[in-house]
Amino acid sequence: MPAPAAGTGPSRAVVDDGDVAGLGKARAMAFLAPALLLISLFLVFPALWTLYLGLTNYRLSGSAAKNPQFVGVDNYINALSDDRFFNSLGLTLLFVFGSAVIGQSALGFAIAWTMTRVRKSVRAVVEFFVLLAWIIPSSVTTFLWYAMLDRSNGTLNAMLSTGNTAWLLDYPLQSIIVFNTWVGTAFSMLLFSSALASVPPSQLESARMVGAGAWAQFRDVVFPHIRGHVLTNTLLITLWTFNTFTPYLLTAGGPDDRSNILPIFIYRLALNDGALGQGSAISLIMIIINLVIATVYLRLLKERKS
Amino acid sequence: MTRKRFFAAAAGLLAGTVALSACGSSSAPSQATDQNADAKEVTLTITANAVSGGKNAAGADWITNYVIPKFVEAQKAKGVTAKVNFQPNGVDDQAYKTKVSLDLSTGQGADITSIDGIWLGEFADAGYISPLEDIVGKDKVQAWDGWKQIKPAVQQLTTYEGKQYGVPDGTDGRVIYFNKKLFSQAGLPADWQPKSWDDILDAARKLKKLPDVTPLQINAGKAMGEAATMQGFLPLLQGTGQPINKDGKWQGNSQGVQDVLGFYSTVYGSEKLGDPLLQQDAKGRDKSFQEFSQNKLGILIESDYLWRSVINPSKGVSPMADRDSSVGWAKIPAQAAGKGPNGADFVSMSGGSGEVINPKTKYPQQAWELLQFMSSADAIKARIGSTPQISARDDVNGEILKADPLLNYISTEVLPVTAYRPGLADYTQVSAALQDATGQVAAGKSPQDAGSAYQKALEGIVGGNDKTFK
Amino acid sequence: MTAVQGSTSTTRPESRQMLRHFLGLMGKSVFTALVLAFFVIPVLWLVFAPFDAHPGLNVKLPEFTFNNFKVLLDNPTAIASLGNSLILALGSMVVVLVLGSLASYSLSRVKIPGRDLLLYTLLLLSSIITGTAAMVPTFLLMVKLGLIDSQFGVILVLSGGILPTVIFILKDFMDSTPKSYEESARLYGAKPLRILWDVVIPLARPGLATIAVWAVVQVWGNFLVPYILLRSPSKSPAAVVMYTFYTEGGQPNLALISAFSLLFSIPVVAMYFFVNRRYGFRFHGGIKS
Amino acid sequence: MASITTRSLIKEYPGGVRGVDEMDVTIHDGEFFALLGPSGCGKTTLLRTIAGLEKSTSGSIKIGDREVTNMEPGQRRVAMVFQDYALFPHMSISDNIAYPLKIQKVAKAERHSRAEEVGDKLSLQGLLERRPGQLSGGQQQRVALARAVTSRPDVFLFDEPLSNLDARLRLEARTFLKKLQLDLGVTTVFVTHDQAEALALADRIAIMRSGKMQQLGTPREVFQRPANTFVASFVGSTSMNLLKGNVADGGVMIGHQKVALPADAVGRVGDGQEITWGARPEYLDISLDPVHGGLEGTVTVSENLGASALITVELTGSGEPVQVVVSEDHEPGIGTRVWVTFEPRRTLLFDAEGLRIGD
Repeated sequence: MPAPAAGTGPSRAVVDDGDVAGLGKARAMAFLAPALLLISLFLVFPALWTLYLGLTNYRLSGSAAKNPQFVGVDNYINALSDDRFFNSLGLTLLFVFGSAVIGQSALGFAIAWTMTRVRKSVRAVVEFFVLLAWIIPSSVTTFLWYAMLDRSNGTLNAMLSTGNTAWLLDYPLQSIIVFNTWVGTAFSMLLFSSALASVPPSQLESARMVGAGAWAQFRDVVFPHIRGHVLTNTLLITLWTFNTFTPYLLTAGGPDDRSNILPIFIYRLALNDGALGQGSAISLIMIIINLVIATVYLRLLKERKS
Repeated sequence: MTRKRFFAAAAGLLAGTVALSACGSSSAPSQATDQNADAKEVTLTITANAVSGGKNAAGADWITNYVIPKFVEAQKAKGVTAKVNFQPNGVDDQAYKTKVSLDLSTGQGADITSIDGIWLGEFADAGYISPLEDIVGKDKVQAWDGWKQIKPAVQQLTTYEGKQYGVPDGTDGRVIYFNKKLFSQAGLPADWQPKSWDDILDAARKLKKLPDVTPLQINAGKAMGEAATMQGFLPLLQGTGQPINKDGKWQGNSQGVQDVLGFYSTVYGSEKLGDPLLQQDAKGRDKSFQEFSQNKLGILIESDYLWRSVINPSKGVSPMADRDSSVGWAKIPAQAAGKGPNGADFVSMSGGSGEVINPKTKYPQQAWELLQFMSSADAIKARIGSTPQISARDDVNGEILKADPLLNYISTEVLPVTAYRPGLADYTQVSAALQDATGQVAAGKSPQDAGSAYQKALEGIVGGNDKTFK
Repeated sequence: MTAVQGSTSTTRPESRQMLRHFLGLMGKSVFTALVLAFFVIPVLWLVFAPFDAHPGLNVKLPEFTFNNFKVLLDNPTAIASLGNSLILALGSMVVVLVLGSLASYSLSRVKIPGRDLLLYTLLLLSSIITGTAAMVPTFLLMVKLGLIDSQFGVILVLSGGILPTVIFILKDFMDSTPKSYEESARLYGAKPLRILWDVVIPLARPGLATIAVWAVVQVWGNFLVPYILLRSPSKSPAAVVMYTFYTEGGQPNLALISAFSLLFSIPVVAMYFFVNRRYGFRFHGGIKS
Repeated sequence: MASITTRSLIKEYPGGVRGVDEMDVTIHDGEFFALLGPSGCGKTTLLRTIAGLEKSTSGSIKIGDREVTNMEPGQRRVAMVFQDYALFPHMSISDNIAYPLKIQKVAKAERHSRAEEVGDKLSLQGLLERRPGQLSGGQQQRVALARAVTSRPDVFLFDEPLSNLDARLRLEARTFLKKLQLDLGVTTVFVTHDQAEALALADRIAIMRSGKMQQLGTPREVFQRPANTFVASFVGSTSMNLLKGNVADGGVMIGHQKVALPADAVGRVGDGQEITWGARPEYLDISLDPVHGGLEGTVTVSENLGASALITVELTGSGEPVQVVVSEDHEPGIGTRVWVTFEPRRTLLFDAEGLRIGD
């Protein structure tokens, strides 16, 4: 690691463009080093180790804990020939699409858009409550929704007069989609709020002057300005939603695996069944899927630009 | 830890090829049984899934307020300064099991750990725990007078492959509970004792005529977890005459298994004698308790836990003020009279927990002393306190269960016919497969399909059909 | 703008304009009301149940009592656990803010080869760490480092897990601060650290504050990491203690859970209020594509 | 106080584009020096390279007798005012002004009094405790100047400091700036794309295009004797009339009309040589009667400039437009037939490469 002082003095190496504060590569690395060190040690290292575990039959207990065997790609073959894995993957994709891409993004955008044209006090109140859902710890929010959706005493049944509908049992996936939308919309709302603030009003006005409707305004004026935000937002919330474990506290993956999204699948595999090797292998598969999705997003947005 | 050591360790780890086995488990032989036997200063740690003011608070308070001070005092009399710590936990069993596994696997962990009897095999196979005689010496183990008070059946709780790994601290038994109020409304007797599965179904059919009453709750499905195995499948299977594991082989999709799944199918399928949705609910078991306490559920198979902690009028979570007068119980019948193992008419299943000693303890002798102390009659009486509970010790049971009709009933009538789950490493997974099978039937799948799926899953778990029987 | 169009159009389109305006207003109000209902109703339980002598799962006006809180105050671990949560949350917040701003500033200003790839890889890897599969490696690592039962160790693990996201979001903030501020400071002889402290950090304050809240929220609710890594009951954070309010059979003690949930939620909500008043709570910036 | 000298200064961007190309320039001590050119001509790059914000690819820069080519910007003793002023929004005006002193580790009390002193000089009294956001554009600009002044630099570098102000304020600020520079006598380099600003303020102007110096001279020189057609058309509030033609019979043929040779060009051109004839609209006049040696044409456009008018005349025959500034009293009507007149000494001749012919 070069000492931070190495970069000073008149004989410094060539400065990069964009390097407005005159950091220089050496000092930039020095600034980056503590974070990278922490990340390597407590993130990259365990993560790589996990990937290695995915190649063994390691279990939390039992004889495989004592002498884990290297099994190569067996775990991957098992996963890819397991109906429950594909069931789980399908549910996860529905869950991500429903709660993140549609739910959080669309609702977040709709709220952000509407809030640009209401009174300030209304906006403050709405934003506060949307954010509250996001800030309250997950063990609390899941309990709130458990109470809300309860079959016999739930608030929802009382409100909708839907008798004893067992929401979490009859509509488990829908329930966790709504729940995750409720929890996560705040981030999209915030991001889109600041994105919308960056759209020059003059451009919107000139679009209106030539008679552009709401959709045309969005497509031709708003979207080009917030493209980057849409990308950031979709990318982050997709990753977050893909990896969220919180719905476990609501449905525990059930009933009958009908809300068994991948993080819950892995949790149950790793903790309840103790099959850590298999769980690690599926973690890697999950990361690869995340990677593919991220790449697709980046492509899509780049293409639409050109 | 110094910074230097921190970075040295970090560098060592990053440098890379840390053999998994080196870190992952501790198969090294235990240290000498007499290590530190004469130490004058001793530090011991106890852990359990109990926490003051929360889960299993009584157990936690007992350790902090009784075990530790009394033990320290006793040691002081011998001139030993003992320091005993308690690490409480208040989490679900899986999380606790994970933490204990991790601790034991790295040679960390408490000197005395409370574990569920069914984890024993897995822990032993993983090398996390060792037979008591290896840790403290055969003579020392046999010298304890407490063994005489623990029935051989109960000792099975902490026995694996013929060796004692710890000391059982309590057991339980399962009975059929029924609501006498609903029974009288349905014209059923208050001293009901079914003699066969059909008797149960007949009673349920009568209860079905009452409005807003679920006649019968037989736990099924993954959401119920182990409760579906212990309070559902296994007691029924026991009633077909064959245990789940015999001579090291697991029972596959046999006629017995088909009969049990058929029973589920009758209850949740065609006749709707039970509530299939409840079986899928993540908190279904709690709800069934609640319904039972609110006179909405007629018949329920449960352990004494229901009586002690759930519908207990003073301390229960779903208290039932008239518990003593309106709750009845009966032994679980075999499929038909004489169909149980060795021609038994009635069956039950029991579970329980025990304490084990960490093979890596620094003070094996003192840990054993502490464990003996915790398992002494006085200590167990102190633990049980005012809420009677079935202990592992006959002398204690004889003394404290007299006042409680149900516990006395279980201790005298049920324990003799009860069976324990096999303490085998594969049990947890087999149990999960059974939960799956019952859940599928409750959700409408045919017993044939669920049974063959179970057979397939079972072969995957135990490694081939030569380890199963029908 | 309606006026501009209205004055140049004939009567029929004018009334259509009015109708559209009216419908827009209606739509706006209905939508706002629905959004409020959706977000407020689930939270009501948290407001009423803690003060109810016999809380149930349904939302109802309480039989008012403070008894639930009194029971909590008597609980040896409950109140202390909130303090522990604060230690973990603030500790992680400081670590990720300091390391995150240094790193994101450096990444924002200097083109290090493979910068974007590095960021995305870290972001993806961080999803393993937050999952359960990495639990064993993390635990064994901490055993080797002698950081079991250390709050500092928990802070490091949690920080490592959230740092990539922090850097990712902070870099957006850093990218969007005008460069002339730094150049100006630099001309007067300020060194990079000084520039970071005097100029960049103050300019990025709203972003840092927002990230701080985000980091605290992430750590605040985390159960598994502190549970697995900590031993002493005196170090347990609230997220772990929350689970102790279930009985042996897994049934929730509604009175304690509701009261504790409220206490558990208040600090993060208070922090949000503070940050929102002081700096404005917002995420901004988008990936430049 | 110091002069600035660059020798063979090159700033090349990745991809080979040169922002500054072989620049040799000496800026004298105390001089008010303008860098003028269209956007993208490299003037800002040159300024930033002098400041040290851009690293030169090769060549050298000296400030006074100090070689600063490889120095950190902070060590060059230069102060810069940015187009957006770069006032730190989170600091009070006083702290902004005193920021350079903070870096120099001057004690707080002294910083405060120096800020006050400089603030007084720049008419910022009473604003010192405010935040930049609460100030008007003109005030912000003065704060930026004040901050530059506080650091007591050898050199001021101004990057279009007036461009964010509205037209009226800009004139005011211009005068203020000129006076301030005169008072302080600090060598000042000033980047602008506005030729009027450059003419009004600078002692000398360097006109740049594509990273290369086009002409260096006093405002008068660049206005009256532009080195080439680029400078000729860039400098001046109306651009110079440039007409293609060729030399014939001791005169210049533009289309079929003949005008006299500019004074400078006499004896330097030969018959048949292709040239460009140039004349500033301000130096042309019109006559309603035929004038020998004048250019005949028809008025097509008339633009009012206040006290004068800009007339566009389409030449008879070639149809090329010529612009003429006439006083308001002599404004001809559209369609009027006129003769454009001039003094030959006020006209210029450029060769085929666009370079001015003459000394």
